[in-house]
Parts: sequence; C-alpha cells; structure tokens
Amino acid sequence: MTVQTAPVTADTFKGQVDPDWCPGCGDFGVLKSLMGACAELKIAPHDLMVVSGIGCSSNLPGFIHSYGVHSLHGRSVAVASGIKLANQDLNVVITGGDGDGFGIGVGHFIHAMRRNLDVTYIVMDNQVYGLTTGQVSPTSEKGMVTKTSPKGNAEWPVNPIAMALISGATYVARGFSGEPKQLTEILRRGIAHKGFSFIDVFSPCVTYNKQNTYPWFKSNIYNLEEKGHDASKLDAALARSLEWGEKKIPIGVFYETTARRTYQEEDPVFAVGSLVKQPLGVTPELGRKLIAETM
Amino acid sequence: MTVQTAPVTADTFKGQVDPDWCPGCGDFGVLKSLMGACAELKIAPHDLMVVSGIGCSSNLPGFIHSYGVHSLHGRSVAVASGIKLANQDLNVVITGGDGDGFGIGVGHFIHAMRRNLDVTYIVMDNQVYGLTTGQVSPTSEKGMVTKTSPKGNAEWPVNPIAMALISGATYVARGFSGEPKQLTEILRRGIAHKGFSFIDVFSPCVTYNKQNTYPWFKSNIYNLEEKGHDASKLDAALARSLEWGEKKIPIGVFYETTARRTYQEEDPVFAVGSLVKQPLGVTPELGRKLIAETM
Amino acid sequence: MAFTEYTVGFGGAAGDGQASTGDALALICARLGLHQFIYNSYQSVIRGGHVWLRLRIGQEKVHSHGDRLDAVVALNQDALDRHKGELSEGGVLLFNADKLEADGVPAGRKALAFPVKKLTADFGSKPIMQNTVLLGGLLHIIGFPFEELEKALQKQFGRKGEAVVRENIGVARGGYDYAKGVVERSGAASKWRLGEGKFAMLTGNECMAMGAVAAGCKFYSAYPMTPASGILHWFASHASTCGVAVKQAEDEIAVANMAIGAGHAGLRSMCATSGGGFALMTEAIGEASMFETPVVIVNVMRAGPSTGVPTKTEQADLNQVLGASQGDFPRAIIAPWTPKDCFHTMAESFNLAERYQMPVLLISDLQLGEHRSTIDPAELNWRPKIDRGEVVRKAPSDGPYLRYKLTPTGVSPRAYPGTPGTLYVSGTDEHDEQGILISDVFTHPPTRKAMMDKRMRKMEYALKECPAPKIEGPADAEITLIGWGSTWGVIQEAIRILAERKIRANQLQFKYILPFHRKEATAILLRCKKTLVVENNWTGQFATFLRGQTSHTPGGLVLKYDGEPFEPMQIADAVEAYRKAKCPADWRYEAETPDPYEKSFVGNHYWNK
Amino acid sequence: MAFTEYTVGFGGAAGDGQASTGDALALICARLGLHQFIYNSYQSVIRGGHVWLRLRIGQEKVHSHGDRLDAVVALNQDALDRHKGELSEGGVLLFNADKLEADGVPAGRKALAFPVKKLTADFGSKPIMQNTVLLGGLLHIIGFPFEELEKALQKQFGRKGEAVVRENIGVARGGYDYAKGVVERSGAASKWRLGEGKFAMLTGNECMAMGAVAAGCKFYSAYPMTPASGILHWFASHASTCGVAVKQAEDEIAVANMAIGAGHAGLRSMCATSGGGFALMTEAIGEASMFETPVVIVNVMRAGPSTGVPTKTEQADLNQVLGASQGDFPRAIIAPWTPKDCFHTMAESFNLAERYQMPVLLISDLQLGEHRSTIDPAELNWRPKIDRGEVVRKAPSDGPYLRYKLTPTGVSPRAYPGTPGTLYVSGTDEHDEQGILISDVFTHPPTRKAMMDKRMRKMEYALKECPAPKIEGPADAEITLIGWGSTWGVIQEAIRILAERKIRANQLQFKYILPFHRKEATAILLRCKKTLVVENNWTGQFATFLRGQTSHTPGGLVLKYDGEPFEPMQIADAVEAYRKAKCPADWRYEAETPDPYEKSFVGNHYWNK
Ligand SMILES: Cc1ncc(C[n+]2csc(CCOP(=O)(O)OP(=O)(O)O)c2C)c(N)n1
Ligand SMILES: Cc1ncc(C[n+]2csc(CCOP(=O)(O)OP(=O)(O)O)c2C)c(N)n1
Ligand code: SF4
Ligand code: SF4
Ligand SMILES: [Mg+2]
Ligand SMILES: [Mg+2]
Repeated sequence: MTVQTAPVTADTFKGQVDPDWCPGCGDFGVLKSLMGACAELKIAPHDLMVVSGIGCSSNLPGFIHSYGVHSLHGRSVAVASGIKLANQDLNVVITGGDGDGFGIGVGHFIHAMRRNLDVTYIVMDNQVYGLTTGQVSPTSEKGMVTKTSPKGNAEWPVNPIAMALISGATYVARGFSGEPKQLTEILRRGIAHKGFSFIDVFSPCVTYNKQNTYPWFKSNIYNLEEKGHDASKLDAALARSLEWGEKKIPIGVFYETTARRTYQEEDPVFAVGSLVKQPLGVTPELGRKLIAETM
Repeated sequence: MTVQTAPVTADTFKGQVDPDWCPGCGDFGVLKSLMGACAELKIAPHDLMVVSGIGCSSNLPGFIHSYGVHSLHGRSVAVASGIKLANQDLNVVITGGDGDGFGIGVGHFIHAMRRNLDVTYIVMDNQVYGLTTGQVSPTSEKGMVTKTSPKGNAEWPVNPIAMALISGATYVARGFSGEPKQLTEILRRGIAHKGFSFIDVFSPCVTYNKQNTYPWFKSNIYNLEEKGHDASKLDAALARSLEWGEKKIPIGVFYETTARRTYQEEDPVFAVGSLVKQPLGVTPELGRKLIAETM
Repeated sequence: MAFTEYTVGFGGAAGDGQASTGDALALICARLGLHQFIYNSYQSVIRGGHVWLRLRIGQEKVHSHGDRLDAVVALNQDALDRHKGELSEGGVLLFNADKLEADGVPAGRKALAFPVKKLTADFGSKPIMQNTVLLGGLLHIIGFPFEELEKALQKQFGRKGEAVVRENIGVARGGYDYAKGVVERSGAASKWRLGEGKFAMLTGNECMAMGAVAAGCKFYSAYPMTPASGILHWFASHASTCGVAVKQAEDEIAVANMAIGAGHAGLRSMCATSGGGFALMTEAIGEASMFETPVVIVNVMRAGPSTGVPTKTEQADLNQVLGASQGDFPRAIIAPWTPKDCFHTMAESFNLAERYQMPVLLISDLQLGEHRSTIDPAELNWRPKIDRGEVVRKAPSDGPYLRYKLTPTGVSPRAYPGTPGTLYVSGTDEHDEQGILISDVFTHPPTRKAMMDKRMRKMEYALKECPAPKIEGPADAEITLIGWGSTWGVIQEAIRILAERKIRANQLQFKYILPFHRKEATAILLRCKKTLVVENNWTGQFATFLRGQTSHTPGGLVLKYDGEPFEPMQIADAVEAYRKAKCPADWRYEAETPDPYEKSFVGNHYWNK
Repeated sequence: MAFTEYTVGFGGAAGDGQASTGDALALICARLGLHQFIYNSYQSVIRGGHVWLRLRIGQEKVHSHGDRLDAVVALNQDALDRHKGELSEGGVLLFNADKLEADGVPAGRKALAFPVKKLTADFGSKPIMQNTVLLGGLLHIIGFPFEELEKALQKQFGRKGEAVVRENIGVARGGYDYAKGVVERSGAASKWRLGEGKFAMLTGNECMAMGAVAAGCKFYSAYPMTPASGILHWFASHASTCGVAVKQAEDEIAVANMAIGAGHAGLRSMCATSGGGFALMTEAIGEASMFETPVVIVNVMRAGPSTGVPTKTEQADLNQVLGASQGDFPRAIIAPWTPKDCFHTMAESFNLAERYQMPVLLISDLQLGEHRSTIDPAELNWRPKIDRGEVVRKAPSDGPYLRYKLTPTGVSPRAYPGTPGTLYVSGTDEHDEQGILISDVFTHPPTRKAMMDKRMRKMEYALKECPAPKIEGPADAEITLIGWGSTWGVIQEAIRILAERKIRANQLQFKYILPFHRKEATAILLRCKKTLVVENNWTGQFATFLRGQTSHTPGGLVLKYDGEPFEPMQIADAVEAYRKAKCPADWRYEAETPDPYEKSFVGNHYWNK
C-alpha cells in the first residue's frame, strides 16, 4: 500500500460529480464511509482503484476521486481481478449491488473468494433491483412483493455472508448504511486486510423497497461485537450467518483470518512485484531456448 | 411420478450406445447406480428426462434409455429448470461434471437451489477437467499439479456440499462411485425427494487425476450414517460438510428436509398441473379485458 | 400536413408527474377517437434528470412524434429553458408563474404564466395541483370539451375517493377558465372531428407480450433490462390471469437456456432482453438451433455500444443478431415495424419457430418498444392461427423413431418428451438421425455433411412462408427510402413531407431479415432509381447486410446515432440535401438532435440536487 | 509435383501411440532439413476412438497435408481397413502381422506384414514395440539413414535409461532390416537432398503463444476449450520462465473481463477460446472498446454450430466475430494464415490494440491452431517492435487530464492507473471527454454524437496501418481463388496443381478483415476475370462479408463443412468443374471427405470397448 505524504482527508476523495441517487438512498452513507475509511488509511487517490458493475450502487466510482472502472453488469469482480493481478500496488475496491454481485455475478464472486485475491468487495445490498426500477433480487426476502413478484417472491434469498464464509473469503463482515461509524471501521479493516475482504452492506432503497427500510433494519439488527462474537472462529461465524429475522440480524465482522496466503503470494510469477512494472518481451536467448524445447 | 406397469429393471435403462469413457472411469459406476435407482423407483423411461452439460460425465444421457438433453457446458441446470417448469410430470435428473457444475455453471446451481425446484442434480466430481484433457477444476485440491497448474493449484477448492446446504437445497448427499450399493440408495432417495436434490459423487478420473484415486478415496472416506449423523439438522450437516482430509471425508446423506415447498408449489401458475397439458392461447373475452385495462 | 394534428411536450425532472399528466390527456384523445404517438425521453436515473414526454395528437394515424411542437408544459425551470426555443410558430408555453420564469421566448410564441397558487387556493394549493391546472389550460387551447377532462380525472383519481376527484376537477377548471381568458384556441381546435372511437394506447413491448399470449406463449423468462423490461412487467402482472409461467432468472444465460428448455419440453416459450443481455444469450441460440427447438428471443435495442445510453434508442444490434452464436445454423430474424405489427408478428414467429423447429429472433428497439400509440382494439386478432408444426404422438410402426430424420424439407417431426416410444437425446454435439453423437468415437464426415444440409434446408422452406419485401408508394419514384424495423412510420411521414415538397419518393421497408428474399429484393432494387438507406446507427449495418445479399450499393446513408429517434423532417431534409448534392455515390448524412440548451449545458450536465 | 515429397498416415485408437511414433519421424525429418506438415485427426473422446495422424514430408515447404498417401502405418484393424483404400498408387501398408489382417488391398499397393513378435523376441516383445518396428521399416522405405532413427530414439527415450534406448534401437533395426528384405525403397528415397537444416515443428497455437510473449504479453487468461487449449497449455507451462500471469478462470466471461482488467491496468494481455466460449466473451468486447482498453482475443474456430464437432475444423465463426457485442464500435479483426504468420501477427496485434486502444480479435481455426509444421527458427523475430501508443505519464500542465479527449485521430492518450494527477473513471456507459457519464441525468445528444464519432474515427487511422490485400500469382489469371485465414497454404497448392493442369489461377487471400481495405479490395476485384471464394463453412460467410463491403458477386463458392480441412486437389477439382460448367453465376461446390469405410460405418460408429 502506497502512502501519500500530503494530508489525506475524506474530502480528498470527493468526486467531481455529485451522486445522483434518490434523496435518502442508503448508498450515500456507503460512499461517505468508504471515503472516510480511505482517508483513515491515508491511501493516495491515485493508488485507489474502485471497480463497479452496473446498477444504482455501481455508479459509485463516478462519485469518488480515485481511478475507477464502471464495468458491465455483474463483471466487476472479474475486471478487478485482472487489474489487481496486473498491478498489485493498487488498492482495489469493488463496489456494486446485490443483483450485480449475487445474481448475474455470483460465479465471479465465489471464485474470487477461493483465490483469496487481495481486494475488497463492498456490496450495497438493498434487496431489490434499483436502477431497473424495482424488480425482485437474489436477496429479496421470501414473499416480498415487487414489480416482478406481484404475488410475492417465490424464492428463498441467497445468504451472502454464509457464501463468503464457505468459499474462502478471509475477511467477512456486514454493515449498515444507517450505522456510519461502525461501517467506516468495518470498511477500514476490510481494505487494510490482506486477502479477499467481503462486506455486505444493508443500504436501503427508499424508492423501491418499502419492506427493508431504515427503521426496519434499525429495529432488527444487533452488533456482533457487543454479543461477544469471536471473529477468528469459522464455525461461530457460520452459525451467526444463518441468523435472520426479528432482532436477530447480526452486523459487524463475522470472520477474519490471516492464515491463508493471498493468490499473489501463492503464484510464484508475482514474486517480482507488480507486473506492470516489469520489462516487456523476452530475450532472444530465451526465445531460442523456447524453440529448442520443441526440437 | 408416473409409474409404469410393465416390470422395470436396471436393464430397461440400458442405452443404445455403450459408454465411451476410459476403462475404469468412475462414471460407469454412477451410470449403473442411476439405472438401478430409476428401476427401484419404477420410473417409466419416457417419464425420465436426463439433462447434462458438456464433459466426459455429461455424455451420460447418451448412455441411458430415457429422454435426454445434452446441452451446453455449464447450462444443464438452466435447461432442466425450463423443462421442469414446462412439464412437471417428468422426472428431471441433471448429470454433469465438477467443472460444468461448480465452475462455469455455479450461478445456475446456486439459484436453482434457492428455488427448490423439484429436480435431482448429480455431479460426477473427479476434481479435474476430463474431456478437455486434464486441467485444474474448481474442486481440485490445493497444490494439485495439472496441465494448467504445473506448480500446483494456487486456489482453494469450492465446497459443493456446504454450498448446497447454505443455498437451500432440500436434499444434500455425497456418494462414491466405488460404493455402488450406497450410491444407488442415495440416488434413489434423491430422485424420490420432492424438492432440489443435490448429490456430489466422487467419480475418479483414472486418466487425469492421479491424486484422488479409488484407493485414496477408499482410505479417506467414512459413512455418515455409521457415525450417527442426524440428516435432519442443518447445523450438523454444515459442520460435517467442512470436514476433509485423511480418513475424514464423509459420504452419505448430509441433509434432507421436506419443510420447504417446491418452486412449483409456491407459484400459483403451476396449480393447474403441467403447463404442456394446458390449452394454448387466451379467449377473445380475456383478450378484450387485457386491452380494456389499458384504456 | 394534410390532416389536423397537435403536439404537446411535457418536461420536468423524473418524479414531476409528467407521465400521469400526459396519460390523462392521452386518455381523453383516445376516447375522442383521435390518434396519438407518445415518445417519452428519459434518463438512466431514478429521481431527477430530465424527462421529456412528447404527445402528438392526429386526426388520422400518426407514426412518429413528428417535428412540430405546438405547446410545451414546463414543470421545472430547466425544462422551460431547454424547450422554449423548440416551439413552432404560434406555439404556447404553459408554466406555473409562482415557480418559473420565462424570458427569451422566441417571437410568435406565447408564454402563458398560470397563477397556480391563486387558481388552486380554494382547494388547498398542493404542489401536485400545478400539473392539473396546466392540463386544464391546455385542454382549452387544444380545443377539447372540458367534460372530457372531468371524465378522465374521474377515472384517474376515482380510487382515491370523491373528494380528490372534485378537487382535481376544480383546479382543472381553474386552469381551463384562466386560459380561456388570456389565449385563443389553437388553429386545430375548430378542425377536430371528435368521435366515439375508443382507441387503446399501447407500446410495442405490451403488444409483443399480448400478441405472445394470444399466440399461445406459456413461458416467459427474463432478466430486467431497459428497454425490454416492459415485456417482463406485463408478463409478471398477467402470469396468473393468462396461465403463463414467468421466470425472472439469475442472468440472461439462464433466461435463454430456460426458455429453450421449456420450448424443448413442448411449450411455446419466449424471452426478451436488450443488447448486453442478448450478447449473453448468443451461445444458447446455436444450442436451440442444434436441438431443433423452437423458441422466440427478442432483442429490444438501445443505444450502444456496451452499456451505452440505456434509455435511448438505436438500431445498432443488427450485426450482433446476425452474428449470434458460432457456426452456420438455421434461424429467423424478424424486425416488426409498429406496435400493432408487434402484436401480430408474435403468432407468426411462434408458428415459424415450431414449424421449422428453430429459434426466431425478433428485433425491436427502445423507440418501438416504449413509445405508446393508438391502436384500434378491433384490429387485434386474439385468435390467430396456431400451427405447431409436425408432431409425432406415438412410436412409429415402421422402425425406430428418428428425431433428426433426413427429410426433403429438413424438418424432422418432433415428439414431446414424455411421449412413450419416441425416446431420444437432443445434443449440441453433431449427431446422426437418431440423435447419437458423431463427435465422439468416430466423426463420420458424410453424416456430418448430411446433417448440416438437413438443418440448413429449413431456411429454404421457411423463406417461402415469409412475405417478400415490396415497395410502398409510387413505383416510379425518383428516390427510394430503404429502412428496416421501427423506422417504417417515420419514413412514411417523411415521404408525405417530400410529396408536399413535390419530391416523389417511395419506401422499401424490410421486416424479414433471415431467411432473406434475396431474389425479390434484388429485383426491386434494380428497378429503383436512387436509394438512401435510413438507419438509427453509425455504420449503416442494414445497408451493409443488404449489399452483402444483393450487391446493391445504395446512393447513400441517412444515419442518426445520438440516441434520439429520427424526426420525419430530418429524413425529408436529408433527401433534399442529397438531391442538391446531385446524388453522389457513398453519400452520408448524419441527422443530429440540436442542443436546445446550448450554453447552459456545462452547468446542467450534472446538476446538483 | 515439382518437388520430392512423401506422405505417411499413422492410424489407430487414442492411446495407441501414433503421436509419439509420428513425433519421432517428424524429428528425423526436421533434423534432415526436410519440411513437414502434420495433420492429426482425432475425436472428442479420451481413450479409443480413431486417431489419424498424417505426416507429409517435402523437400520444400508443404502447406497442407496434401492429397497423396504413400504409406499407412496401421496400429489397429479398424485403421487398416479404414485407410488401406486411400493409398496412392505404389503406396505401402505397414502393420503387425501377429495382430492384424490385410485383405482387399487395392492393386498397385503393397501390404507389408511385419512379424513383430519374432522381430522383437530378443527384447521381450512388449506390445508397445510394434510401433518402433513399423517405424524402422518405414525409415527404410522413405529412404533415410538408420542412424537418424537411432538419434531420434536416443532423444525420445534417453530419460528412461540406456537399456530402454538400446531395446528400441534394436527393434527398430529389426523392422528396418526386415523391410529391406521384402520391399524396395520408395521413389522419393533417391531424390531427397538431406541437409543440416534444423527446423522447429510448431503449431499455430504455439506460435501465437510464443509470438505473444515476444510481443510483451504478460497476462493470459483462459478457460479450457478445444482447439484453443494448446495456447493455454503453452502459457501455463511457461508462466514462470516468461514472467506471464496465467489464469485459468471460472468461465469465459471471467476470462475476457480479467484480460480487459489487466489490459486496462497497463499490461499487454490476451485470451483465447473457441466459438462457444467466444459467444460468452462478446459482451466484454464492446466493454473493452468503450473503455478504450487494448486487449487481444483469439477465437480458434472448430466445427459448429454449438458444441458441434469439437475436434474438427471449420471457418464458420466469422459472422460471430463480426457481430460480437451490440452497437457500433472500433475493433480490429485479423485472420493469420500460417503458424509463422501467427507468431508475427501477435506483435502487430498488440501494437494495433495499444495504438488504437481497442480490442483486436484474431481468428484462427483447429487446422491452423493444431497442425504442426516446420519453421526455420531463424525466421522468428523475438525482438519485434513494441509500440505502446500514446501514453501520458504525468498530469498535463494546461488543464485537467481528459482521458477521452476528442482528437483528430480519435485516439486519446491514456494514463495507466496509479499515475498521480491523471485520475479518471472508465465506464461502459456513454461519457464525455473526462469520462463522466452522460446517460444519467441528462443525455446530451451532441456529446453522444461527438464521442461516437471520436471512437469510430480510430478505424480510419487503424486501417492505414494494416497492409492492403494483394494478388499472389499471375495478374492475368483466368481465375482468382479468394480465401481468408488458414486456407492460404492449401489454396497455394491448389494453384500449383492447376498450373500443372495448364489452368492459370491466382490467389487473393485476406488477413485483415476489420478495418477493411474496401477501396483496394474493390479495385482488385474489378480486375479479376472470374472469382471463386474458398471457405470451410456452409454459407460462405466471407463471401457475404466481401460482397457487403465491395458489392463483388463471386462466380461461386467452394465450400467444405464436414469437419475436415480442404485438400489441394479438391480445390483444383472444383475449379475444373466450374470451368466445365462454363462458369455459371452463383455456382456452389461442396467438397466432401469420402467415407473410406463405407459399409462398416454403422458397426463402427460406436464401437464397444
Ligand atoms: C447484461 C445486463 N443485464 C441487465 C442489465 C440491466 N441492469 C442494470 S442494473 C441492474 C440491476 C441493478 O440491481 P443491483 O445490482 O441490485 O443494483 P442497485 O441498482 O439495486 O443498486 C440490471 C438488471 C444490464 N445492464 N446488463
Ligand atoms: C463455453 C464452453 N467452454 C469450454 C468448453 C470446453 N469444455 C468441454 S468439457 C469441459 C470441462 C469438463 O470438465 P467437467 O465438467 O469436470 O467434466 P469431466 O470431463 O471431468 O467429466 C470444458 C471446459 C465448452 N464446451 N464450452
Ligand atoms: S432507486 Fe433505490 S437504490 Fe436507486 S438511487 Fe433510488 S433509492 Fe437508491
Ligand atoms: S478422461 Fe477421466 S473422466 Fe474422462 S472418461 Fe477418462 S477417466 Fe473418465
Ligand atoms: Mg440492489
Ligand atoms: Mg470433472
């Protein structure tokens, strides 16, 4: 992680464009906490790369002062993986929505975690498809009425936290846009963590989700830390991840481990450092050797 | 489930074409157990629909006497979902490989499970890509040397059993091609189960996987039932699913529940029965009503 | 213009309510037997942004949003500033005097500042009332009887109780009377022939969905994507009523494969998406063709490339649809022209898909899919002919059932899974007549060739079922405008304008792209004097396609790719420019949407809320 | 034929060892300075099936597996029966007399039954020895000194210890001596000019991989797929040596997006796949073009549609590559001709990709990617020119850095992420010069148009860097054979055959498909007398493309789509047939691979192991 000498504050990361989210959208809080976390870590904006997919939440890179990629719906994790493998020196933060990450993009999510790539993945989970105007999402609760589930959602939601835990993510947490201080801290730890950090953030969609609202979350969440959860234990984390329902929704850090090496530590090719900094091409001697092998 | 009156035996399901798997391939055992399970359930071959993707294992529909679809690599679950939604009266069995199901197809796998579609999904897990001649797969063990991981696999394998458990599959089991009796029983129960049944079968690739061989499995597996596992408990199942290593690999039924309704029970459209049996089109009266709504 | 017409634009931010205000006016017109065309220009943002709804009313059928602007109803200052300059001679600008200011309105146009607060004072002056006041005023100007507005408000607010209705009628009356006092009725007002005709107002998307259920569609899968979502929303809310399985899946790959699975099992099944989702479906299209499974797949195009401009229109996915999936295989590609055509194309498509056991790909676009226009319900056939093709219902007596039998037409009678005695496996690998793979142990080249020939033969026969292209308009026209899909209407109107300008033009519009009537098209083109291809894209994709099929080199291209649909005048102007330039070969005309808001663009590009 | 050549076919089941036997012979030839072309025909099955490796040896460069068969080495009965009839006049059939029987060998061909057991008795008679015995015999017939075989066996078995080498040399000698006693050397034997030239034997896949690392490629992602896997395998086994990140991903969508991510971060990055995988990558291609990110994507075609015939060749993905992704956007499409061309095309492609900041799509096929042929290592340039295009290394002093600056060439100098002072966001939504989305709050049509024009402008400039097509062979030829990509060599040989038949033909082979030299191509085509387009597909995809670009209607199509590559004689015969038919328009010729094993097909289609 490159550290800038000039003072870095949350304002350093203020983007050129003001967010165009609906007033009250949970994503404002996530953006703010992310800026705060980056400031605390004193990351230079040019060393930060924020990668997103497509969705309301995925518009975030446009609103933060850093390098950014606003990729395809569902593909942020794959694009970010390529970027990180090319340039290890960048702090790669992936942002997006629940549809983007757990619907169309769920394959990349799972496989990036088992690789333990050193990136931070923040999902702004509003349990609905926002940008496309309110369809059912993979995290919509069973029975939820939306534009595309007029008789109530017939499917059970996915469990992103459990998915992350069993897939090999080495930092797994859940935040709430309505708890900015905790969220900033969760994000800070996640970005600082070496390995794949996954942070599912409840980020209410005030326009299309009238079920999982700020008050709903406020009255149903509890703080893991306050309940003495030991984030070093996978089985404990897994048990907590299955909790859901009235006053039973845990937020905080479920799990963190540094026992697993990152992908770039596992593959010897990356030992030389960032590949973008290496000279291009091969020597004619090596070329001749490569040919000789075939003769 | 339609039951045929003529006697159905395993031979009833003998396909027109003999399998072209390598001699000793684990998939022979899976085919045999599947035929046996179908015979025990007295399924009429024309009521059986076997759907696969692409891979050595996915060649199975060609070798069994039933309706079959040999779809695209990774897409068996999606195609089978369409078939089942169209015709509930078919017994839909999906077969394929670990690459097909947990690599390219993992998104469909996860989402079909949370829908609790009433299909049976059998993965012939050989921890390698067989048909494409021996590349690393999503279930290849960490460090495994393959054509595409010459320095040892840098990634941790996925955990299909845990994935199924947290994603909402209502029958989750693991079999071994080298234990045909138990496998037949596991498959029989899976097919009979109402809801999504997932069966991960260790099916050794004798040509490309020299690490996870028959003897290796024989000496490392243990039978869940013999260890008193209670398959009605999700947490117990989850704990077992995390076991791996010397003499620590459980086989048998991890979990079964009938508490969740199937997708077709959840969506009122299916209450009339198989949609393929319904008359086509709408009455002009209904048509006029639909137009009137807009006026 | 030969007939009476009037165009109103409603402008404001998303959430300002132009949709419901426009809807009320539309309802009135439809009940009065007047035609309409509504184009709603919006942005990819949930709140705020700029929404611009243009409603064109015509005594006769109107095919585009036209090029006139007779009235602007401005709901915020931005909209007022942005559109005041677009008003046609004699046009009026309606706005709330309490909130907005209008200066710099061009000469010959009239600014009508409604004292909304005053007019609504009796009813409590809620902000939302502004729209109803302005609508009342507008009604006077257009020249419709006030009672019609009363009926419309009754229908719109009836659910909310009598008090709300009375309130609305009251403020509307205020606006109506106010306008009466300060402004004359428009020229059109005295010319309307108001009747009883009850038109429906439908989008192309709705027509596709309804046409599909009429045609027996029983399975619809989708993943939300603008501008195809309208089809999904219609299906989702009518699933139970119409007995259709509607499945929102995890991604477009699943969508296509589920639809194919359902089609394979014997349902008429369909799915729709836009460009990016279609890209993900391409692999499955080849699969369906190889299975010989019927399925209908719709691409409602939006402005690309990539995510592009999600809420804007374009016709630039033709190459993608033509190139969908690897290899050579049979499939049909059809681009309907109008909402009504969308309705009837569905039965045609399902019949083609089932008779030839292949995917039918429909191309629509944002303009066609989302614009709303009047349709006479009597013209919609809810009982179209349903032809399911050759189906085998029991085991043949003379030998085994051959699912992929070599036949003269290439069509092998199919059996639905579940039928006793006709078991088979459908594979994406090459196979023999029985369906047995030939890629495995020994690839037999002659079998491979026979199966390729069999499948491709279907194209030859399917072609015969697709109507050949034909010229509309004078056969001896000096210029032929060539288009495809949704531009039919706007080209029609351009030709009418050209006729007024004494230029004889005709139209050659294509709907059936594959299989393609190569011979007929070539013969027609050889008879054309000069041709211009009109397309909503950069490269002229259809022109290239047509050239590849016929060798015809068009005189030039008339293109537009700024996200907005063509206006009839733009096309007419292009033709004039072409003639003035002496019809040079390889001519290229790029129609542009002028920036009505030029100098404030930078400031308002992203405005702060 | 003007030069000395000899073709041997090795046939058996997968696992019978024809590859290593063929390799030993190939090694000998390469060391003797002889050219070769090896075509390995195999099936999509791991064990069993039918593998048929054809090795053509030539005193000069050979460009295809040819149409002669001078010797068949049959390793099982099926192969013997299948191929005995294909032997050319004077050809020999070599087999193990203890295991196989040869009857019905056509007159003028000689069956050589080696008493393998007897010949290997001194060495323990292991089954595997059969191949070495036959190879020994073959060496005598072809007319190479036995010492060369000794050296080859030494190299091949050296690792396994001296005893194994001695054993092998012993049994080979047995075969050699046996053959000497019963059969004459072939006609070629006395004509070889054996030299010292040390050729490498490389496939197109290997050449692409090596060419890529030479060009500075540092990132390769892939998902296994025949026939592209060879590129992945080469990269995987050389990742450390060459300092390349090689990532096998979860699917082709991830593959393409990872490669684009790496390219975006500043690496030269690449990926490859075949048709079905390419379908999944298409959405990302538009993304790369919208990001203006360089990336090289290879489609190694196999026989489609859909899964098709995975181990067979075809050129039927052109439409797919042309239609990859929605909308209009800049990209290059290049189809190299030979393995050596594959090597050098890589540097060219990376330079083009980086200079124009766009995806470069390469089209290869199974035939080009997997056939092995001789290359003189001295002709491979390991230090090609690397041009990374316009890169900004620090913040500009005159205002903000504009990542998507409007420039005359359309190229906006790029900054690698991580550079201080040049921060920007790349998006797939339409954006302005700074990269700020214009799809959100207000879609500004003029900006949209300007950005489209900017991007498309790159095509105009990129075209100038692509060599124009040109005629090879006599300018006044009576007939021009038009091809693209991998058919270059076989068409060359067809022209040579035609020359022998006194028919003057020339060749117009295309490599650069997009951007396309429309003017030059049209000019050349206007000078051609008669043209035939030669393609390995059903519809003549390139012919349609070419017609779309130039209006040129070829005289006819020479097609092959049974999975096998063209043989030169087939093309020459097609030309003769065309002339005999008096060169009718719209002529279509379908070359077929005869079924050598006609009546036993049913029985052996799926044989039981
Ligand atoms: C391939 C593809 N399919 C569909 C879409 C349309 N689309 C854009 S955003 C979105 C879903 C957004 O939901 P989510 O990811 O939860 O983000 P949110 O808007 O709720 O923050 C969809 C379906 C697309 N852009 N690309
Ligand atoms: C889209 C696509 N990508 C890649 C392939 C090539 N392919 C065929 S089978 C296979 C993997 C097979 O592995 P697995 O699913 O584990 O089955 P196995 O052969 O081991 O039984 C691959 C990558 C393909 N057919 N389609
Ligand atoms: S629609 Fe929902 S998610 Fe999107 S900006 Fe508005 S509140 Fe936020
Ligand atoms: S390669 Fe492996 S998986 Fe495939 S048939 Fe052979 S043993 Fe079975
Ligand atoms: Mg969401
Ligand atoms: Mg496998």
